[in-house]
Amino acid sequence: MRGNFLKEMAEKKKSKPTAPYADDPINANLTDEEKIDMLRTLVRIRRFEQTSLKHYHSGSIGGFLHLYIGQESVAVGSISLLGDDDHVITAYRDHGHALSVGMGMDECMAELFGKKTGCSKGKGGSMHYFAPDKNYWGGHGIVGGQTPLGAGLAFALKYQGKKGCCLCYLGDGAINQGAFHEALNLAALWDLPVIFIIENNGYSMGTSQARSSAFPEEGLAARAKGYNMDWDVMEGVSLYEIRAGVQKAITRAHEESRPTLLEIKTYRHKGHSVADANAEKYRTKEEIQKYIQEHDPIDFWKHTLIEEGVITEDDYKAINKEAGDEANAAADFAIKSPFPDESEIFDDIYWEVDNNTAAGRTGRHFFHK
Amino acid sequence: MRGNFLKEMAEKKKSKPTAPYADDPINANLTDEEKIDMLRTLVRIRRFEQTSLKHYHSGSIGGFLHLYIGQESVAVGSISLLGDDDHVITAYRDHGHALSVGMGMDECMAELFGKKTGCSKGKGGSMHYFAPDKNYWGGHGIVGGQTPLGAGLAFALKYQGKKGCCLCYLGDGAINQGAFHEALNLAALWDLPVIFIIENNGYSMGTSQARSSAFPEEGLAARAKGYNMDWDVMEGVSLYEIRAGVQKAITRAHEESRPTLLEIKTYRHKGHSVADANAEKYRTKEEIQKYIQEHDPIDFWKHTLIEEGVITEDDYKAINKEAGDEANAAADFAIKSPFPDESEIFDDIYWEVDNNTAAGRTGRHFFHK
Amino acid sequence: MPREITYREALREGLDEELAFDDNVVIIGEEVAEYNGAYKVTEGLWKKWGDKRIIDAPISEAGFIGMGIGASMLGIRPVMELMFFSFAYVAFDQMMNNAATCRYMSGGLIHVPIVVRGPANGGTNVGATHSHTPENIFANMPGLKVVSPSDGYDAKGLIKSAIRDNDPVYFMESTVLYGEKCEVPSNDELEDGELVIPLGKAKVKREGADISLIAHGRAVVTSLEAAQILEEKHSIHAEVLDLRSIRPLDEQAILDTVRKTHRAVYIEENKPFCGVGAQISSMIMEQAFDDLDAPVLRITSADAPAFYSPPIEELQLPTAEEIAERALSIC
Amino acid sequence: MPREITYREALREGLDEELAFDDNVVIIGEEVAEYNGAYKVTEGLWKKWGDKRIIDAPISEAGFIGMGIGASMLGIRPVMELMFFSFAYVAFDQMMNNAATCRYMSGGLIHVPIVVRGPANGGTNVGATHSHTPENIFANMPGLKVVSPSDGYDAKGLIKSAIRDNDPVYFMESTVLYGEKCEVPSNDELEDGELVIPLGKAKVKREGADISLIAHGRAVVTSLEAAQILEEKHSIHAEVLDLRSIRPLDEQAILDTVRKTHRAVYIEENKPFCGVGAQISSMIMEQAFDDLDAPVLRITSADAPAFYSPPIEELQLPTAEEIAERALSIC
Ligand SMILES: Cc1ncc(C[n+]2csc(CCOP(=O)(O)OP(=O)(O)O)c2C)c(N)n1
Ligand SMILES: Cc1ncc(C[n+]2csc(CCOP(=O)(O)OP(=O)(O)O)c2C)c(N)n1
Ligand SMILES: [Mg+2]
Ligand SMILES: [Mg+2]
Repeated sequence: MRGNFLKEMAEKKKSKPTAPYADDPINANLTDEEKIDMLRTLVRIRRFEQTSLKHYHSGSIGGFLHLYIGQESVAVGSISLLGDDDHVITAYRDHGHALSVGMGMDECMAELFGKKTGCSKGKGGSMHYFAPDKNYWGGHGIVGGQTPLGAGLAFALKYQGKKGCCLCYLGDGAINQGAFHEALNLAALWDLPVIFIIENNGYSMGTSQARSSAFPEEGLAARAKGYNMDWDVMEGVSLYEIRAGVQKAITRAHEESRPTLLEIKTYRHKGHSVADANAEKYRTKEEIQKYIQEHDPIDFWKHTLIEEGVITEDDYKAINKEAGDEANAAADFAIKSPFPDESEIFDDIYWEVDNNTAAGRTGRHFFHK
Repeated sequence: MRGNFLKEMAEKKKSKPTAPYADDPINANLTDEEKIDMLRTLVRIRRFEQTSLKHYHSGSIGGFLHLYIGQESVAVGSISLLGDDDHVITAYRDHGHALSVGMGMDECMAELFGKKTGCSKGKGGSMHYFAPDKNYWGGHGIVGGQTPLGAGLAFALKYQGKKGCCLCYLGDGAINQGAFHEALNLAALWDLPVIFIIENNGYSMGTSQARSSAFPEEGLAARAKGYNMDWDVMEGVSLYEIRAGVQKAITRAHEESRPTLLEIKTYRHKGHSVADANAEKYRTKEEIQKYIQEHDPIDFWKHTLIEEGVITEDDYKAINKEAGDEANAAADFAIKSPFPDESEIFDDIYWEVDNNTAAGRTGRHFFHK
Repeated sequence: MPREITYREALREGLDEELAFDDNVVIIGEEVAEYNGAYKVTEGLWKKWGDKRIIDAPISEAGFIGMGIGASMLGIRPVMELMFFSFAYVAFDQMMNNAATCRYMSGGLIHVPIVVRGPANGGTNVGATHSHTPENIFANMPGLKVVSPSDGYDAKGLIKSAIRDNDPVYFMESTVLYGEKCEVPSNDELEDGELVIPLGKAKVKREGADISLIAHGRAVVTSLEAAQILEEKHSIHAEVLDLRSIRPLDEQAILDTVRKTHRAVYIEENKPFCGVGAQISSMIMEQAFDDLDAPVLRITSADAPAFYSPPIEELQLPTAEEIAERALSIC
Repeated sequence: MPREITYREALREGLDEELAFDDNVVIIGEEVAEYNGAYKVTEGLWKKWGDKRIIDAPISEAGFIGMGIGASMLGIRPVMELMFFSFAYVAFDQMMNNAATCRYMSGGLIHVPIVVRGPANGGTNVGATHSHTPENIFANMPGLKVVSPSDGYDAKGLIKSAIRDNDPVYFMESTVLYGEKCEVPSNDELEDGELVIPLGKAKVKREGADISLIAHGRAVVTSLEAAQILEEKHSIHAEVLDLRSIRPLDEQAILDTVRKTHRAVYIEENKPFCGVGAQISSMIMEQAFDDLDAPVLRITSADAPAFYSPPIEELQLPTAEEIAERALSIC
């Protein structure tokens, strides 16, 4: 089945990688299979979102849809490094992280359609994917609001004596929320194993980085200096570069229980959300085209792997097709799934009510049904 | 009257100043009278607060009383530099700034006693002194909450084309509030003529600076770097040093409309507030004694002026006595003043009600009296 | 032919006129300028008024609203847009303390003539964090004013009053209403040459003698539909009273309609617990107990966070049928 | 002789027992550790439990409460102290959104067993910004629980339940009550070996048949005094019902007392507009209209920001005399 040709490829003689950071220890030991797995995740995210976009336009999906297209390498590269005790939390642009941690397309797509079978039972929507069993804590809609939570997950790990860390993602616009600043200070002060990753796609909605943030020449992440925190800025097109940079921070978190602030430069091909009518106004068409053509992380990785002799163009096509089929199947699944029942409106609010405890059975003590 | 002997002194031949920063242009041109005026303000603040403390202990004053004793030089030095279009806003430790901008002891003392004659008609108390006619915008109780207001005063000055600035004071603990971080970014991004002055007395209540803030070796003010903002750290015992440092920031605000973050190192002799039962627990007695004996800003300035031949020990005693008398008279004034009327509870809430406009005459539309 | 414009256009006209009326009016918010507003309320204003008057803000609601409060003390009249009123929660201290209490704590020396406006509604499938309707929360605080227009006419007249008001006014709109059209006379059709509606004046939007449907914001529209159903299907004549502002509150108008019909329902898209309906209902009981022939009912959004799933979220909000049915139960 | 301890000591005992009961309980707040607590509620706990369990926080309420919310998702049971509950306003988004909605938005996958506790009261001359009483504001949000004990017995039993609770609980105390003594049995006097009071159970604190005084927090104490006056001076027997928790709300107990006395007054130190009293009063009307012989009255703090001046602030709060007088007006 799907794995067959990949298996073959993985057994091909490994050619010497030439891309920058390919020699970094964390990359040098990657098996071909692992490299192909990352490619597959990149492509699956892309196809998942392209499919969701189609259904958004057809009216099957409500609310917001913030696409990650163009930024996939950030989630895939960083999350590929995580172990059992490492955790992830992010903002509303959360599909990529969800698929990277291993959530299924079905439950993710069904959530967009507002179905009972959705990962959040249709209650959260696009911005609110969660999978605690995969160490994935969302999906959060209030800009910057997830950053203290990220510090808290790290706090819990440290408190419970686990050698883990939390990757906490945020946008370049989110750095100007007060809660983030408070989280930075707490993380540095209390030696929390949290890694804040600014996915700097250059814009917060229609506002360029320069119009929303005052920052020194070294970049946004240099704000970490004020907290005596380690920091780094990297280009986000290459999985190798991302993995090399993020791994340093993970090691710091695991070994020294110290936080890091990372800035990864990336670009979103689409608008802020699907509703962003101005997507091509606040950025020049040339700029957008340049990124799509020259800095697409999937293209980049694909070519890296072809150059390395890990895959062929045909292999890529197969992966792409497989991902497209998976996305279509997910959409079918979503379409066929039932909507939640009206009664579910009152589930998942209070523990006692859900668990029908003695206290919960009094019912209306909690709310008016 | 009181001025007589001072006038004499002011006419004494000026001796060459020797203290550090005395030669700074902003200090070199000070007249003896101006220097003595600053001494008088320092002493008046001290005596005002000592008197208020006595009455707090006797039960005439409610709520909190946060004394500024030991930090007087910060307000006096920085505010001595201001012109007609410069404004001031601070936190709850606000008596020193109030007297420095020229508020009278009577209205300030009466406010502590909760009297109708208080500067805020007895509504604000110790933490909430205001005098818009003196460009003084309070007196704010929520830690860090005044910092966006400070940016806003600066915004208004710039908007209205005035060559002014706003001095916005905060504590070392306050730097960890999100609102402050947001204000820093806005000030730097929009070139607002605001000068944030961290009065670093080493503690936020019982928590030392090191236990509440992560910061680089250069000091708390170095957080400004992250916003590409100018900054400086200075010792706060000497008016000369404070004036020299703050003047640079004022010039930057006036000439370039750029903000500055300043950190002025100081020390509070007393507890966080009068209710601080642990005042001598989280700091060693030796530390406190050292600051009182070796770093008292009043002692320091007094000796500077004596050395410069501007005053004699006897002159100082006279100033001190005069200030003490003024404070006692203020307490008498406060004691003799009436309490507010019960009906005043509903004044100063809505413009229409206070001004008896057509809308306001409907009364209970606004609230239940 | 009378002029019809959308709620959005009406708001924009109001803003534009006030920008012309007073040089100190300045509009600040996320994406209000170059982007023309996330919901296009401010469309064209940046082009017309320029960088000084229409300002794009970073995502720092506490910072820029606090800044507006400070600026307002010196005479600026900032009109701050919250992209969603839900984001007030990150600026809550500034909005509850600095805006509402400085006047009081200074013994009246300071005024804070700020307007914070933006959509406060559910029903658009944006999830629990983006669907807050905090009319009750802000109206709880003396010193604040809370306005919630249900149509374009009111939206224009009230936003102009709000900007001229000398106290902080929180102006809650609805994304669902932005596209709704209604008659809004142009200024030359008006005697006063402009449309200014004083805050604190409720308006009877439909007359009736059998029962009073009292509401604010979009719930007024739903109530008008319910009144139609009641009339057509049950020959019951409902009076619909639109509060327009929650605080100041036009208690007289409420008591008048209750004394006329002896039956009242409060309808809102807010959550029930300590909501606006609770205040109105208990106020009616206190002041007109003997006039009531039945308990005052409250119809609100479901007592649950907003559900994303579009068909289910719809069920969380009051519908005309539900209002009609509950109204019947006390007729 | 029955054991008497203060409200403060009762709370401390509750905290101490829960620290022993569950290793995941951790106390975080400003000055809670080395300083022993601004109001000494946590006195001695840092010495006993050490740095890991009792943690002094910087002045970053949004940061550390948000951090507690995140930690609670992984099984920590953080008990966060707000030095004043008023400071919740700088952490409002974390407390309203992240604490209250993650459970819902995740379809029940996430729980947030956090407690935020601290004093929420006026009457101590600390001015408008430090005297907020946001029971109504937080209780408005489904997903949150709001508790407000009026004496040491309840304080101990309820704080223990709050910490064991699997949902976010906001626990509002009173600095005015901290020093008040009451009978609190030691554990060996108790059948269960410990004092745990379930959330959502109101308690009749004084029986009576003529009128119901319903209240929460310190207003219960004032109501008990008022009941005494009514009895002594007017031979009116007032029943005093202490809600203990605002949400969950013991509606049954409220209806029971109203059906017994047919007259009710709600007393709170909260402000009136959309306050807890508004909710209770309209709920009573909805569910027991025919049982009422008079309108339900609300007695609250003055509808104004807190006044600093000590003798004037006193007049802003409900007094026993005022309660007795207003109660008489409907008897
Ligand atoms: C507190 C808050 N303010 C505003 C918004 C509306 N909003 C949602 S996303 C966004 C832009 C965020 O930009 P950035 O942080 O750069 O992330 P990106 O969208 O580029 O991934 C804004 C303004 C919000 N959700 N929360
Ligand atoms: C938001 C908020 N949190 C907590 C407090 C309680 N509080 C008042 S002053 C203070 C310490 C502030 O320390 P710092 O900023 O260093 O100023 P200092 O008192 O030393 O002048 C604290 C915790 C408050 N007023 N506001
Ligand atoms: Mg961005
Ligand atoms: Mg300090």
